[in-house]
Amino acid sequence: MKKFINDPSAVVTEALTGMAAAHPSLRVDVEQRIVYRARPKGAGKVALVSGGGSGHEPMHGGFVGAGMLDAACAGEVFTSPVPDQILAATKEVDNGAGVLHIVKNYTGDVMNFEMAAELAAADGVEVATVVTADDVAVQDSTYTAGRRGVGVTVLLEKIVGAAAESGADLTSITALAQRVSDGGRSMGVALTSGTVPAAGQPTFDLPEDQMEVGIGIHGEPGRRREPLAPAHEVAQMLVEPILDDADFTQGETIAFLNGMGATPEIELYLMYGEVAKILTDQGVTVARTLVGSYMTSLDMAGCSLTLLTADDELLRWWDAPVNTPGLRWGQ
Amino acid sequence: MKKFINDPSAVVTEALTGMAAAHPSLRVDVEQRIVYRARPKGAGKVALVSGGGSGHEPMHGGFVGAGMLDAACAGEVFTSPVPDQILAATKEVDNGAGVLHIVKNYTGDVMNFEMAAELAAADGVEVATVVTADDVAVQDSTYTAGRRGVGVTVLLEKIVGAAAESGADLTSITALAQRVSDGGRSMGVALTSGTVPAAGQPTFDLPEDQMEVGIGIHGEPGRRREPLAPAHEVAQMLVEPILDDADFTQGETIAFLNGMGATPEIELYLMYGEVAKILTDQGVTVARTLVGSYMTSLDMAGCSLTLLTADDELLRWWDAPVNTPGLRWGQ
Amino acid sequence: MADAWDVPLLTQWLTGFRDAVDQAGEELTALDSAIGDADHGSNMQRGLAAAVSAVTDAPPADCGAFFKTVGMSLVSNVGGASGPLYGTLFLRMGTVAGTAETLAIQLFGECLQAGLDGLVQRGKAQAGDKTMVDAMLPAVRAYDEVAADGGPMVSALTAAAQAAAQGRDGTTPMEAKKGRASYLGERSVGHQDPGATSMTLLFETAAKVFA
Amino acid sequence: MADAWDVPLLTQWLTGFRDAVDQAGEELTALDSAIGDADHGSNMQRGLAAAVSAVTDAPPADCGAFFKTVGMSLVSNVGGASGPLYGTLFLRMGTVAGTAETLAIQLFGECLQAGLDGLVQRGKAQAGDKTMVDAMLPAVRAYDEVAADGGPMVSALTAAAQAAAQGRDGTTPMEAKKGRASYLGERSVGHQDPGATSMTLLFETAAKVFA
Ligand SMILES: Nc1ncnc2c1ncn2[C@@H]1O[C@H](COP(=O)(O)OP(=O)(O)O)[C@@H](O)[C@H]1O
Ligand SMILES: Nc1ncnc2c1ncn2[C@@H]1O[C@H](COP(=O)(O)OP(=O)(O)O)[C@@H](O)[C@H]1O
Ligand SMILES: [Mg+2]
Ligand SMILES: [Mg+2]
Ligand SMILES: [Mg+2]
Ligand SMILES: [Mg+2]
Repeated sequence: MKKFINDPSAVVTEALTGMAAAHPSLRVDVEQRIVYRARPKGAGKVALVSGGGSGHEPMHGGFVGAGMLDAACAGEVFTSPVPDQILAATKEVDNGAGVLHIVKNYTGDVMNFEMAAELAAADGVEVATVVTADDVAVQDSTYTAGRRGVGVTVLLEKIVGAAAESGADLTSITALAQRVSDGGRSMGVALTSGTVPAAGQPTFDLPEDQMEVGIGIHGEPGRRREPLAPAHEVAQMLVEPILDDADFTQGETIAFLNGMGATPEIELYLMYGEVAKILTDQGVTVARTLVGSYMTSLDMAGCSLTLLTADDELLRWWDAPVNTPGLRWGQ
Repeated sequence: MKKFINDPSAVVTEALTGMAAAHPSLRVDVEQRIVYRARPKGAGKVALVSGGGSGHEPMHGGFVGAGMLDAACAGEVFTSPVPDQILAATKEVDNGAGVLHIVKNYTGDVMNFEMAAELAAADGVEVATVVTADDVAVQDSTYTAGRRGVGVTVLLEKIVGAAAESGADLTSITALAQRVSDGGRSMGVALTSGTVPAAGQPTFDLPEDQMEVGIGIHGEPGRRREPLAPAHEVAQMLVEPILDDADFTQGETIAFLNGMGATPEIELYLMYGEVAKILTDQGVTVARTLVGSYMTSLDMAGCSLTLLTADDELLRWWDAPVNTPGLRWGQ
Repeated sequence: MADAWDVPLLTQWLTGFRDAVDQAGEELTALDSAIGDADHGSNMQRGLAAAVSAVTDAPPADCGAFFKTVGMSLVSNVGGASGPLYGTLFLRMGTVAGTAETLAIQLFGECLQAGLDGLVQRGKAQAGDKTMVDAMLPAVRAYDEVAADGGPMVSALTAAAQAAAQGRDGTTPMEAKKGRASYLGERSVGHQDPGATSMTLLFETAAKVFA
Repeated sequence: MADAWDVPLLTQWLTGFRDAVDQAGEELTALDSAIGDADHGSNMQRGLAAAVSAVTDAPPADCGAFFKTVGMSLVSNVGGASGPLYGTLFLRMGTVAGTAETLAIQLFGECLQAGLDGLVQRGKAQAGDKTMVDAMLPAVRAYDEVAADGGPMVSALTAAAQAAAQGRDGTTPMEAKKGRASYLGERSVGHQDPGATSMTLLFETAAKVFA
């Protein structure tokens, strides 16, 4: 295992320590593993809390700041945070207008946020929850755990964060969040496995000439293994299942090509070029683009594509100023 | 070789195509491999042109935009651009106030920019040049090629870009650039070798328990090989030679911890935490911090540390608004 | 030897479970690497270390307090799926155990049933979904059968441990419907479930306490 | 056979050089991987493909035009260190060759000397710095010696090629002082210089034209 770490069990705490040192705009409770804004949002506004396992940086801690999250809870690597953290963060950021929990659809995340929401409600904090589940690699079914929440989570935190900053109430914020969640679809592919520090070796072996198609963000194997293919074929494998699952030819789309942690920008741009070509051919109008490593899977080489249906309102929230370590524009 | 590419010889062109698709704020001449701002800077202002081999993204193309570069020339992977490109870019962005070439100290880069500058001068464009050479791993000497230009280049492009935006003239811009170049020191370490697409295999073999200390940004082996060490020891190997080479205890410092392409943010933050601890112990006051992968070496896992002495003027330019794909803040 | 649990014996059980999970840590993580995210071993190790600390730092007054302390430790220290699941299991056992200072074969059976109900309520997994439920459900049934015949405890727990192990082995050919393994679809077939594996250790170490 | 270069023979030389570099492409890149950045093979291949296209698409009128076309092609298509270096070498040869339609042994020697001077001026490398100069310098000296004795061309070029090869081999024990390899310091010792290797191919293919 080749990583810049000390003790594998201290990785999360030590990374948060570095994050705190690097970003005066954040207040990091290293003990409880919660990232807050140094300057909390004004009173009377809905607060957004997210979190999840570590290893996905900049998500979620890097998305704390004006126009996005109010707090992020960091779990162990690939392990959702515990209810205590989520409860503490929720109570801390509540401005009296209620708190939205943004949860990615994984059994552990859902259960831990659920327990925290129950405890927060018992303490008199109004909590609503949105669960993202945009990964088309997994078939949706009421008998299973359902789809994984992946790339749309980043877009949702940006869009809903802007709306919350504007002072919208919890009901409309929750409805907006659900609308974003419903409108997003993602698909991912991995060229290498990541290595969980505590495990010390790659989660799976992937021969030099193979790739995993339909992966999530926890270093897990994907839905199927395929021979390594040129970028233009991989682009097809990303776009096709998304367009098969939902219609993106009506209205406009936000396209998000995400790196999994060990894929450099030159490859991401090249891949986005291939994706953009196919989208144009398929009649998808891309109104906004995000290319970069925003939701990673430790040191996995790979990428995922997320498409989100966007109307004028969504685009307005997307364009609104954001000032976080991970996403920053406008003022 | 596991990469999102098609034909290895088309990597640069195809990545530029994707970049153009992703960023309406850029105008990309894919043919000539030059990245321009879509909206050129106002007349009468000094223009900044940089460039170098590809494989270092977001540097330099990702630093084109308001507050930073006017144009960036992309060479083949790890191969400096040719004079034709640099000349074309220089003539295109000249506003009559002259052009500063920002060149990293590599034989190829220096010679190609030199030839372009001669040709531009012959065409009546006033060109000044700053050559960055901040890598303390290489001993400086008039008999050798000198030190490599690494991390300080990013900081220089930001700082000098802000000054150029303010309308300062070429003489003062060049002096400022030289001052930044002189005040920066860097040191890098690699955990894995990158793979040049055209070569098809890693540039060097690095056993699982070894690392390369004193690397540059071209996937080359470093000054020495060391047993893999925990992050706090690696931090020491980065900080020590820098502080041995220059005094950073007077005044303030900008600290830049850079990822080499395949190192995820969680490790960079952890490493920065270790670096920050040592800097504090050594009496270095960090006024500003940048942590992220801004000057990469394809898919190399590793990082580099850059320290830059900064007075109030430099910090003011550093804080000034910048709006590029790679660096963005203020407005 | 007594034929009922008390706080010292429960502590012995917990310590034994922690040791067994420590020993099996790499195996659990390897199983979770194949069909999950390579953390079940470290998750359980972290949680059980905290639980053992909690009950040794401030020994609980009764069996209910013991289970609640363990449950809260797991909920507060594990995270992921196994934290709330194992946590709820122990919390519910604690509710049934109440202030009892000993748990004889009948009452302990009721605790187990409550724990299983809590686990199922929390995770909504059914038998055959390839989860820890596939080890616990048959274990509780086997325990109940022996308990209905009057025991002794060691027989009931041994039967439970054997049934758990069988249930665990039975997860291998299953296609996962719940938890991370479900994302793999058919590719989850042929791998043993990590949660069912740790659950089996829970019953095996229980049986050893009375052996 | 004629004992002087003309445009067709120069074209044959260039094509031969391109083929040799294509053949040795992987070796050149491997050498550059050890002490550089793994691109000397692809750099030279790209540049020579462009140069060959240029002189075949529009055959130059004279030897000077030939060298200038080659030099410009290399400068405009290679980049890196070898682009300006090889480019300058050929451009300077072109200046001396001027409008000559043939280059006999004497004039060709002057061309080589000018090329070498340009290379050294551009790169500022001295003998012993572990660069392509370490192959070209002895090659030009050896050529001159035979030329001073009146030739023939094949002997002068063969001597040059042998001296280049010797110079190339001599780079192995050197510690690099110029170019990327210099960053490696002592670690550059024990590796053959890629630029000296391609330069040797240049002289070897020249000799073959008259063989
Ligand atoms: N819905 C569920 N009901 C019961 N058990 C479950 C459920 N989901 C997952 N599990 C169990 O949890 C185990 C995985 O635990 P762990 O790896 O610690 O958490 P995570 O899946 O969050 O990484 C699985 O092997 C399975 O036995
Ligand atoms: N200053 C110099 N003078 C002469 N030759 C040089 C100089 N610097 C580098 N070289 C030659 O260039 C070769 C490397 O060329 P190449 O790999 O194509 O360019 P780069 O070093 O820019 O990647 C070296 O092997 C060496 O022979
Ligand atoms: Mg997990
Ligand atoms: Mg090069
Ligand atoms: Mg797991
Ligand atoms: Mg090279």
